[in-house]
Amino acid sequence: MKLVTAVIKPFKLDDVKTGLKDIGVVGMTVTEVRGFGRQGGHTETYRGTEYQVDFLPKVKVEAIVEDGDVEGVVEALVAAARTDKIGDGKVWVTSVDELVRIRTGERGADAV
Amino acid sequence: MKLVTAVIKPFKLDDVKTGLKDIGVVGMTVTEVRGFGRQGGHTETYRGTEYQVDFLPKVKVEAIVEDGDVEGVVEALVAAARTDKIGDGKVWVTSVDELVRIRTGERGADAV
Amino acid sequence: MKLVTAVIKPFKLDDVKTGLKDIGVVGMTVTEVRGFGRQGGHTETYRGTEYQVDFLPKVKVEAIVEDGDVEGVVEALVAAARTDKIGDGKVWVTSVDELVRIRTGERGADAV
Amino acid sequence: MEPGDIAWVLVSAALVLFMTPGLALFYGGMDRSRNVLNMLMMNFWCLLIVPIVWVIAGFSLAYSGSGSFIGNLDWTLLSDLGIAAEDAGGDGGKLILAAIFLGMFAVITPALISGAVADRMKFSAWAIFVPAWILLVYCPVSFWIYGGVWGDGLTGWLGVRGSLDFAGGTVIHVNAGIAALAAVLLLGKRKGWPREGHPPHSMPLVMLGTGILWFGWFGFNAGSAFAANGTAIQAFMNTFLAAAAGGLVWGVVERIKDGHFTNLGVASGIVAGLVAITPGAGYVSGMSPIWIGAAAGLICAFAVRLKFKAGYDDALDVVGVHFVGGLIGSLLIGLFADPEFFGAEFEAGLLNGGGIGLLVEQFIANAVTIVFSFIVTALILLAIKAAIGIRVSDEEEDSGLDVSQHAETAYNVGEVTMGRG
Amino acid sequence: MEPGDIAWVLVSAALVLFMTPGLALFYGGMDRSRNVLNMLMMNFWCLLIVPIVWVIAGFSLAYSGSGSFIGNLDWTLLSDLGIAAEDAGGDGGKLILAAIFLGMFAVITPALISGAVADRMKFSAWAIFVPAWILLVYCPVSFWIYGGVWGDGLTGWLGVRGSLDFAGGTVIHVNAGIAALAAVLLLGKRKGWPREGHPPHSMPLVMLGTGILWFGWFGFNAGSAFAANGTAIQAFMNTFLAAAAGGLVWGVVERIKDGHFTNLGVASGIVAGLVAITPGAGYVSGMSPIWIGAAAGLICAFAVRLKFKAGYDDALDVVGVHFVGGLIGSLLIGLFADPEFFGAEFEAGLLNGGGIGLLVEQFIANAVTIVFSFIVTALILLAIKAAIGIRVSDEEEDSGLDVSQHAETAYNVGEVTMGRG
Amino acid sequence: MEPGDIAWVLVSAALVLFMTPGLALFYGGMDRSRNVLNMLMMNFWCLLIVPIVWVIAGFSLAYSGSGSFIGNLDWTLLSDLGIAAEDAGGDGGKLILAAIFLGMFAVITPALISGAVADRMKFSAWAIFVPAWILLVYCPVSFWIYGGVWGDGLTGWLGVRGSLDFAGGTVIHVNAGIAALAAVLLLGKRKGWPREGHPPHSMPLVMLGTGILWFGWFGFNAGSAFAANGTAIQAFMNTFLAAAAGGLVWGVVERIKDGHFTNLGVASGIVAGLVAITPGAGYVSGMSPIWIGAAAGLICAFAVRLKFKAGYDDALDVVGVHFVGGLIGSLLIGLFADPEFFGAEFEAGLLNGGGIGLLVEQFIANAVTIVFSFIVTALILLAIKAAIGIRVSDEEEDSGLDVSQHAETAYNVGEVTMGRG
Ligand SMILES: Nc1ncnc2c1ncn2[C@@H]1O[C@H](COP(=O)(O)OP(=O)(O)O)[C@@H](O)[C@H]1O
Ligand SMILES: Nc1ncnc2c1ncn2[C@@H]1O[C@H](COP(=O)(O)OP(=O)(O)O)[C@@H](O)[C@H]1O
Ligand SMILES: Nc1ncnc2c1ncn2[C@@H]1O[C@H](COP(=O)(O)OP(=O)(O)O)[C@@H](O)[C@H]1O
Repeated sequence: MKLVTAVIKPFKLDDVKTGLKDIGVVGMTVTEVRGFGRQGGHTETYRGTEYQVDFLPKVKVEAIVEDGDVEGVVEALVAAARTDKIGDGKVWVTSVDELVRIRTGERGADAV
Repeated sequence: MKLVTAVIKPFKLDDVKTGLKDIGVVGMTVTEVRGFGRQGGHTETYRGTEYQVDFLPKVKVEAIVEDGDVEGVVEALVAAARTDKIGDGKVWVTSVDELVRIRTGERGADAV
Repeated sequence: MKLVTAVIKPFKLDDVKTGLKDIGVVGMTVTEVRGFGRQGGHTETYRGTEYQVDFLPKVKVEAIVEDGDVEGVVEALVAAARTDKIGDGKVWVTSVDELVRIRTGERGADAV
Repeated sequence: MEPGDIAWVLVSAALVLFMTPGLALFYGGMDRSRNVLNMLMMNFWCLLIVPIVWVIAGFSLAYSGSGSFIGNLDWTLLSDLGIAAEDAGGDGGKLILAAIFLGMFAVITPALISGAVADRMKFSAWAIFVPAWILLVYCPVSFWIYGGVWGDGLTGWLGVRGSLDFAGGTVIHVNAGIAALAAVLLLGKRKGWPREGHPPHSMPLVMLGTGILWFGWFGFNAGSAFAANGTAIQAFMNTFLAAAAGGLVWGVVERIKDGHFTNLGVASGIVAGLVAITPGAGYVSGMSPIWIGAAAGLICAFAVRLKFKAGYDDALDVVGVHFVGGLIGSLLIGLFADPEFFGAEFEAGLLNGGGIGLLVEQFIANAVTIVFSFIVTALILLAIKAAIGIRVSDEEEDSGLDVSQHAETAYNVGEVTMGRG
Repeated sequence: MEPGDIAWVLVSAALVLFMTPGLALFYGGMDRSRNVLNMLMMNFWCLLIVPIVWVIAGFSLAYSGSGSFIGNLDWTLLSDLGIAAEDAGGDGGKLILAAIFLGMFAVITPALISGAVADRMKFSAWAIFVPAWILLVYCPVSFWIYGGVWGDGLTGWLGVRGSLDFAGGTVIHVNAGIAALAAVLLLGKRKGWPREGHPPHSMPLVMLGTGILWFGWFGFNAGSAFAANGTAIQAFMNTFLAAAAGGLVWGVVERIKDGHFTNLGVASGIVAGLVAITPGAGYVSGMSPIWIGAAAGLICAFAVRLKFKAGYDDALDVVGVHFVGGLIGSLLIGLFADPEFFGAEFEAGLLNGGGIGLLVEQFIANAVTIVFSFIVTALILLAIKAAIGIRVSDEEEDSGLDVSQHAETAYNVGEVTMGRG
Repeated sequence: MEPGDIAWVLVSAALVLFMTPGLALFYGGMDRSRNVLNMLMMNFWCLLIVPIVWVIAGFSLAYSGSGSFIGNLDWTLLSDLGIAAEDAGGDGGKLILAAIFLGMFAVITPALISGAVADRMKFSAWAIFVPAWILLVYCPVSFWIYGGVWGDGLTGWLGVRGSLDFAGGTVIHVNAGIAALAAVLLLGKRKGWPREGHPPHSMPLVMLGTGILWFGWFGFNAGSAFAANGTAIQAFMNTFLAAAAGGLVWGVVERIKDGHFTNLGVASGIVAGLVAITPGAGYVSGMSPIWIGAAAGLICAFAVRLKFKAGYDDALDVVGVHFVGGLIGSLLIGLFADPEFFGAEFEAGLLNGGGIGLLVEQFIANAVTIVFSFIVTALILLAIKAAIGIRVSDEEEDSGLDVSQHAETAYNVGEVTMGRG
């Protein structure tokens, strides 16, 4: 099994959720994160003092999928999250050694 | 070394912490996340407009453990987090290439 | 490619960001987390009732880097995050099978 | 004036001042967290610019002289509004007190509109819109209904015809509500609306705002008696009961229709009830405020759903609550007005032994206000649009108006905030 | 009534109205974030239903006629409460003003109970409980102590015996506090209590609520003079000092016992001091309010810990603060009452040259109230339990009452919120 | 006193009480989330300890007798401050009313200082500092300006010389502002300042606090007329206009200099305007309050940037807003004072036909206050430092003062909070 992780723009979450559901992904875990990258940040001003905001709000989506589904999931993710503007984010894939469903104790692919 | 990750119901965090401590896990890192899965969400209503809340509050627990402890940790996690109701969450295991304790620079198993 | 993950003290984030930028890391993703470890927590009191706060605020930094850069990044992270006091946190490295830049679809090292 | 009357009107003025921050929180809590500061600032802007415009010219245009349509310039720059401290027991300072008290109303009226244009209006456009609207819409409409009352007697043409508006149902709520409609039609919908949802980012702020509004509204309505007398007492009671009835009925409608008794529904109903009792607060008695509040709660609970059908993006339901609620309350005076109870000379409502006359006058006053306000509001906005534009860019809308318009973020609670540049 | 007196009582009524949203925030901030909207709504429900019940029948039952135990129906539906606007200088509107001012007290009294039943009571059960409790508990107890004062003179049996309750120590705080105890005993403990902790989800809300309560309490106590006179002034001073002393002493107790001077401790002590001075606000003078506030701060700081020993889950300490604080304040009148200072006719306290008589009467009035309120409250809740149940299901409790009872979420600040269905 | 006057002063006192929680939220919102409860408690501490100190000795020292420099002990423990309820129409209770109203000012004055010392002062040191500062700084300075006015007539040496301070520009804002400077110089900078940024953790709290402050300031200024008369009306109008002008100008300065019209800028400007009009609220008329507020908005917007150049860490700009704003307002009386308008006997300002005399007196009164307050404040803090220290440890500063000083956390909104120990 593989863990597919995507860091995306927050307002794309709905599209990503729908995109993944459409190709049969039934579960995912989402985290609010802050991203630093080429996109750069913006400046805020409080009583004349400038603050540089380097970390921009992003959303991290994690989905564990079977090995054979990885490519499809990555493509769906990219398609759904893309706005063609800087800061769209990344998708990466890592290997999962073992997976368990807590409720049932099922393991491996059955647990997805 | 392995990284054991669990996504659990928030109110189970205390039990999980205790369960892991009991078998000798001395450290863990916890993140507030939102989960999408079979459990489904609920509906909220604001001035007559319905909103679908698909992402439910979950807590992610990450603990790095030595290879030999993985099975015990997974079992303790499952035992502590289980309510037998849908949405109990998942546990998964990935491989860690290297670990360093920042304070001392210790590496590998010493750093756990 | 490798994913370098660090759990650090929150007020060290600025130093870590600068440290990583200095050695050429151009992107990272940051998450607010809570850590449990040797550092222990503190006690709060509300109307005479004591509460034990075991989970302390930490920040998780994730950066994907090319294999050859891993050692340098780890060292920079440790150097920047170190205060020599308990609770400084950990750095760990895991393997990434694949990486995609959403905006362009670039893959692998080009996508970093 | 008696010290007791001065005390009551001063307190009432302070209460009405407090309503605008209350409204800001009420709206701000309903907004998304990335736009809340823009919402607060649209309201605070009214607190900054309107008092200045008011004392320079607004008060004079809205109240001075004895014309039918508009005031003269006698009271500009507060001239000719004398006081003499030792003369407090006489009428010393009465006009200054009026300028204060009525100035508070002028502040909050354009602030009401901000809820409709949320999340997409350029702040610079809003900054120009507010004083223009005060001078070109609010002052004339006020004069039509109240002109002359602070001089030798009522001369405003709608007031003279016999329409009633105790504390500003037509002048304030119908007027601002229809202006809000004009504004959202010109501004267009927010990106993603109505597909994308915008749940309130902080309901406790909304409920705090509701509490402040109700509290302040006692000054708004009962202070409009401009004395601490029986009319003030009854206006206070009416305000109390109509708010309760409005919140109760809106809550029950939601309970029946959608299954739950919600905080936002109750808050909306309380405000609807308060809006509806405003025009009649000093004209109705007994159980009438309950019927007026209940009618507003019932009808407005449905009216806020209209925008989805009609397709105008009235973000926080200014049309559905203030326009509709104000109109209901104003028309219901035609049924419930009770001159006998107050021992005062105004026409009785249909249900209190009067004829249809008052109802007709209420209808005329509101119709005239609606047409005038809609057209002039639209013209003002078209002019601003031609000059500098009225809507933020797509990127600004996406990143939120707090950052794009004000370079600020509402909440910096977490550990990952920002470093100095 | 004089305009000055009318002005003061109107303002006081507005202040007391504002206390209920203040109380909602005070309690809501202490609650967990998943139940805060239910807490707000339990309070706002009182703002909606009590005014209606009050003018229909409550005011009449609590105050009309000249019986010993309960009012008659003379003032139902506000009948026979005339005003005449021009008559403000006489007594025109006095009864309507009383109905308003006392109505505010009726609103907040059941609201006090909500803090005890937090996190587990069915909202529908609460919705029925509130009006039933007003009619069956609050109106009779009010009459026993105050019956007749708005007519030809005091006739309520406890009042006639000589017990004193200036602004509602017995009628409001002891009464609501003991009812809260009955309610939590019937409802049972929250899941996980006391093992699981419930730290306040937003201390700034708690402190804001505390500020609003103190502010409003000046209306509560000093407004109860029903005139802007020397008694009002002294009641105001007493309210100021007792709150400060209560907060100071509670804070110091925590500093000594637990090591820190906490915000929650200070907030609790301020409220305890305000509760305790309520019954005697118009009867004590000089440094007495400091002793009364300090006594409440000291004793209540310990009383809130009792629930862990006794095993009743009084979630936000209504018993420990309102019941205990109200009782302390009411009994201490027996020591500190000072008729000479006020130039008024009531019995002097033990320390001011009086006998034990007043203390005995205070004891009797509270004992009677405690027994009656406890029993009738329990009966009302048992009836509701039999009819529709009083406690939410386990799942509803787990998921939080905001979602389960009101289909709302308090905060939607982050990026991952919700889409429209 | 007339009931109307009593009513107005009582309401004003309640409004000023409410300002301190408002100030707490204003400051607390600007602070970081880990220090907000410490900030709230520094303010609430003033609400607890000052009333007690005030009635024991403060009021007497600040106002009794007929000396030039300090009061006597005639009114300690509230002795000799009688009322007689029936005598309310006469002067019964006037002194108690004064003790109340002026006590509210004593509460908020040291609270102002808390904004400067934020994030690093030991709470125990603050706890001792406040009452010491009231007795050693605030009472004498008050007496110099107002001593004797509640007895047989003004005898305080600065007041007798002819300096004017209607509601406390010198006594409160300049005094607290310069004390704040002394305090931050002794305390030293916060760790990381000015490199590390401290953006406000909750701007909605800041704006709520601003709203409460403005609302309460009507009581502060217009209540200082101590009657509901023409002076109160004009002071109210002045307060309204100066706040608006201050906020407007500060906002515009930021718009021009930094590119945006910010909420924090507007909030700061409103407060600066309010501060500046305080000393002259009952002495100026017409458009003058606009010029005074605008001057404060303009100058303070630059003054808050001084600290970066001068290197003192005035965390929330108490010096830049209260000291500078108070001084501006106090000196501008020398230009704008208008005795004719008020029909009262005080010197006219330069622009109203007076000579330079009043300006000189204003200058002297402020200079004396600045020197005295700076020195005595520093001495008090040095004494406390020697005894118990005034600054928290590095670890306490890092972990935040909420946890280290009060064992509390402001927000527990998420799912990962805490378990009972
Ligand atoms: N090397 C990296 N490791 C981890 N996360 C990264 C890395 N580079 C970028 N990111 C994440 O992706 C987001 C977008 O990256 P950015 O460089 O701004 O634009 P783009 O994705 O268009 O190249 C960042 O905000 C950050 O969250
Ligand atoms: N494929 C997946 N990848 C990542 N997280 C998942 C996946 N499936 C489920 N989850 C996480 O587990 C939680 C519980 O899953 P769900 O399907 O609702 O119930 P169950 O665990 O009982 O099967 C989800 O809310 C989500 O956070
Ligand atoms: N085994 C572990 N797995 C995951 N995270 C850990 C582990 N041990 C510690 N951590 C994280 O590192 C932080 C610091 O660890 P701690 O034991 O307190 O001190 P130190 O890093 O100095 O050994 C913890 O708060 C936690 O977030």
